[in-house]
Amino acid sequence: MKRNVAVIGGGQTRHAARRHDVNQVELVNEAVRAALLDARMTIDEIDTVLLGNMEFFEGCHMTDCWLADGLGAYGKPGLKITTGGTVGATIVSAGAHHVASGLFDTVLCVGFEKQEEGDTGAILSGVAHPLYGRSMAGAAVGYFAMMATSYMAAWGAREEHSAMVAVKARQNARKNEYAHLKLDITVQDALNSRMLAYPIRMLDMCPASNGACAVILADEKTAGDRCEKPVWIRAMDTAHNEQFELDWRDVTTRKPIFSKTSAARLYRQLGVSNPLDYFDVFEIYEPATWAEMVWYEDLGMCGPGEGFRMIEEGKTAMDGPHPVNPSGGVLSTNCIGASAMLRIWEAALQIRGDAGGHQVPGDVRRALATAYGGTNWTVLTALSRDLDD
Amino acid sequence: MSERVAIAGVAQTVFKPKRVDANYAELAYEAIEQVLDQCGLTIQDDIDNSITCSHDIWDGQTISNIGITDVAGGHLRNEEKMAMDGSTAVYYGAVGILSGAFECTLLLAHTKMSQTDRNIVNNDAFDPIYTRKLGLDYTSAAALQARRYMHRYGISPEQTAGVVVKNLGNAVDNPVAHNRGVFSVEDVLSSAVVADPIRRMDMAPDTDGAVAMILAGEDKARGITDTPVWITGIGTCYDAYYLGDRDLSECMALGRAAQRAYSMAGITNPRDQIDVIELGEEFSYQELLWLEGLGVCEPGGAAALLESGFTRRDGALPVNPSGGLLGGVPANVMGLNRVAEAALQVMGRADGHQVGGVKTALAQGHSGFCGQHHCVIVLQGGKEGR
Amino acid sequence: MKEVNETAPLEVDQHITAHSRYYAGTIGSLFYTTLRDEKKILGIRCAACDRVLWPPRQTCGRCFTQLSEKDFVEIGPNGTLETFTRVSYSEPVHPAPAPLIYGIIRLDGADTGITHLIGGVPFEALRVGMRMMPVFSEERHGDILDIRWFTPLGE
Amino acid sequence: MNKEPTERELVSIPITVDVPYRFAAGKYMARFLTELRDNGRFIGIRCPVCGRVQMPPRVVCAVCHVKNGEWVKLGLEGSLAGFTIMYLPLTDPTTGKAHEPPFVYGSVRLDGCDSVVDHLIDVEPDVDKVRVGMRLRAVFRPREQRTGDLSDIVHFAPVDNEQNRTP
Repeated sequence: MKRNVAVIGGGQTRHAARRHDVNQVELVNEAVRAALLDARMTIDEIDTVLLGNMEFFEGCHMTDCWLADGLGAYGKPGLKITTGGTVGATIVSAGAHHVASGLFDTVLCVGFEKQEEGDTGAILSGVAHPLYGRSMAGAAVGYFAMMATSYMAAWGAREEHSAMVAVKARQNARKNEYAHLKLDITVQDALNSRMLAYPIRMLDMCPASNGACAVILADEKTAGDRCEKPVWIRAMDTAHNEQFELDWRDVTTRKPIFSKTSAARLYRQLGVSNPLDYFDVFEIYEPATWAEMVWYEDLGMCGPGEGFRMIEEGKTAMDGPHPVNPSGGVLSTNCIGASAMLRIWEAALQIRGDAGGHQVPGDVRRALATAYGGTNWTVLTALSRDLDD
Repeated sequence: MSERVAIAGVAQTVFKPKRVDANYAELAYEAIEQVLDQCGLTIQDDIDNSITCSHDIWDGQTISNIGITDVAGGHLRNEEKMAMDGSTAVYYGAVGILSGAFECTLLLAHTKMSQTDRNIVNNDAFDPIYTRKLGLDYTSAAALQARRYMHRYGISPEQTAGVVVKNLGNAVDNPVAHNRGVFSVEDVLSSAVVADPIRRMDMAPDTDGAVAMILAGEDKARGITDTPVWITGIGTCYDAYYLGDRDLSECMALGRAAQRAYSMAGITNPRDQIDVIELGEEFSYQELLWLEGLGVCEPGGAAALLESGFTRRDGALPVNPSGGLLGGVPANVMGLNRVAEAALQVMGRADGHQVGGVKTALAQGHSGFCGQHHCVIVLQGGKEGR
Repeated sequence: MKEVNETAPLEVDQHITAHSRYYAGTIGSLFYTTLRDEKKILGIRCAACDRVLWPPRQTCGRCFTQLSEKDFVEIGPNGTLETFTRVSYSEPVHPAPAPLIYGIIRLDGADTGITHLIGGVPFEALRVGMRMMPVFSEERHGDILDIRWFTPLGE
Repeated sequence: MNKEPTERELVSIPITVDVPYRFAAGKYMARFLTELRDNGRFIGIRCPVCGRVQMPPRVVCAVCHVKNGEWVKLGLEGSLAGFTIMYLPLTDPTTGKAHEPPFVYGSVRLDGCDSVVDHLIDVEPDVDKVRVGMRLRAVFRPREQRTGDLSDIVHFAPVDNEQNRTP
């Protein structure tokens, strides 16, 4: 890109299953004000505003127009993009392009979902093709359950491994003041939770959350002038995947997969040979426990079939050598349109050393954030503390 | 890395009231196949970014770009869905190329208005807390804007009907338009009242179709075509949301979007410096109001301009020589079609409805009801594109 | 086998039906409980730009000032008609069968208009600038239809 | 106006968003659904470049970005590629009726096809009774009950053969 782009501020709402105290405009505004406060900016200093959310999840059309007051978009240039669960990262990518283009110096990126307002079941079943599979749709849980049976059959992992991921996420979330599910649970609690779709239990899945995230991006000069701890966007890569062919659930597939394809391209951009050496912390988009273990493998953090060993050995714990989702991740907070942006913002907080209770112990120079959505789509974002690193 | 962005190719399906034979992916592919052939490009070798433009609620599928990922070349590649009017896809595509991240971008917009009910769809654009239960839609909202505008400036129904007569007449010579003919002001004024003062003929009709476009950086564009159309100015702007928040006879957002585009393109006097305008008149009055927002004339002055013949295809500043949206263009596709028609004018490829001597063209699109978000694109050909 | 084009077109009717519930938030809730219980219409004053806004909101869109319940002011109930239309078609999302009359009314003491239904008057009698008053619904549930419609004042 | 926010009533507004659609299946899906309905059989499409056979048929091969045109007749039998036992009463959004849990839900790869189709599997909802790789056959509703939808298939049932009897 033509200009370097920094995250110079960000903020998030308190995420919860119920936010009856705010309407959608006010929810978004809570994150926007937090981001402006963090960046010590006023809305007048923002050049353009970009919004991402899951269009139709709230049963609303043209949400960006309605939310203009809360976004601070009145009289400003801006736009709205929707790409599914990846959209929060897509908006940051769009924001980075806006800054790099030289047309804008400061960009406010916002993602949100107020899941309690829409009819999530009805809208999720609408993801299936209307004439092929909508009547049979097994929902997201069915999809990840098939990934789980495939994973267990292929690599010999057990339900306990899933439970370990479930526990790690919620215990980490307890240290994150904004997280939704802060649960003091044990592996046994996870294994005893209600079965949804074998072998996926209640605690193996992400919740439905209400929340928003906002991130402010700027060019190098602006970042240098007014930000003490800019975090640099070093590389981003997007991969969508064809309709109907959802091969991620077949963990032994030899077809090129979105996650590995995208990681390979991103690593090539950065010259990464070993992601475990290169990145100090990972914030990944795991709608279900099993997806986290598959992400480890697809990102090259371990070999095929070794993901469950990483969780078993505590390698990805907050105080482990390669912390993954110290924030609690999507398993603890899933306000869909914000979830992928939260991964990037949490990764930036780790680099700044500002993650508070869930700051990882070691030095964090570089971080990787992933997104997930649509029919196996991702956006990967690599962040660093130093531009010349 | 490009300092300049060009439109290197444009393809449109024929617009029809209903395409029972094709689903939206097939419709989209008709335009994509055409534009790739025309430019001699393939997805694998040439296209590094795809921006699609549609809405879940129109498509009847949650995350509806799932349904066009394949045809838009999104498999294992970059694809994003602009959930706004298609003009903003051009804006965003240009930003992507200027950023240095992409070299050659496929833009696509599609909608099948025939598959659902526009008023039910558009009612969901009204906020659920204060306005949706009133049953408002884009037509009733536009009628409120039309009356406010016409009242404030003393515009008559005969004058707004003049827009319809001009545009449907222009559409006769546009091979992709389906709503066209030689009509009189009396014909328009005798069509059924839909939402007073808006009559049936004052409205863009339900339409199915798709538009595809190739944007490229300078080097790439020169390799594709001898007639690159340079995007020299872009601007967008949000207005206030509620109908009662603003005086509907004014268009602050369009004014600001245009100002941004003009200052990039070095336009100080749009009326003199622009040779043709393709703008988004979903309703006839909007052609007049938007012309004022674009600074082509003073507020309230567009009707007189129309009556003087200034905006006719053979006038000093032709407006919607294609027939505009009244000629029949699907929702969401509207803005990409506006830019496509403006680009065809600059290329000299506007078969049947070409205007002479076009060096600088302007396209405008808007999202939401009554112009809540505007997008302005300035295009220039050859030497002017500097 | 047959060519792609040989099969007759197939169409399938479906609905997407989503049961949604929208929260008005603390500011919107106070507006609606006051409307429902006291038949009073509240606006919110932005001191920074000296405007009274309807609907009440937590952020002034123009100047981004954060507003709160302390900024509530009673507006109207009467106001001036800024524009209007009569809709001749019926849709399932309409609150009543056609024809429906809509208008934007600038309530006294407010700087922005309220969009609502107009009733109790022949369409032909409406004029921009007319003075209007709200007619409240007998049964009020805490939504926008707690105002039945606006009607010309004193006729 | 002087109540504390915490004790104040928080108003909500229920609205049912109900949008009607008349979906045109398009050339490829129309042919597929018509075959399913009228002849109780599956057809796929072969990519002219990479040769993979996909079901349902679609206008382009996403990998090669070329137009598809060669129809392929597929049989009714295939193998289970993945499964779950569903304990949630998932609602069929096209009918509003729930599939009664627990039931086995799985992906079936028809012989000669590269795609899988997700459907109900007629096996007892018991982990020990379901196996990836088990042979299955589509069971169709009677012709007069078929509408041109995947629900024209009741379920996929195990083929009674040696392989399926061996756990």
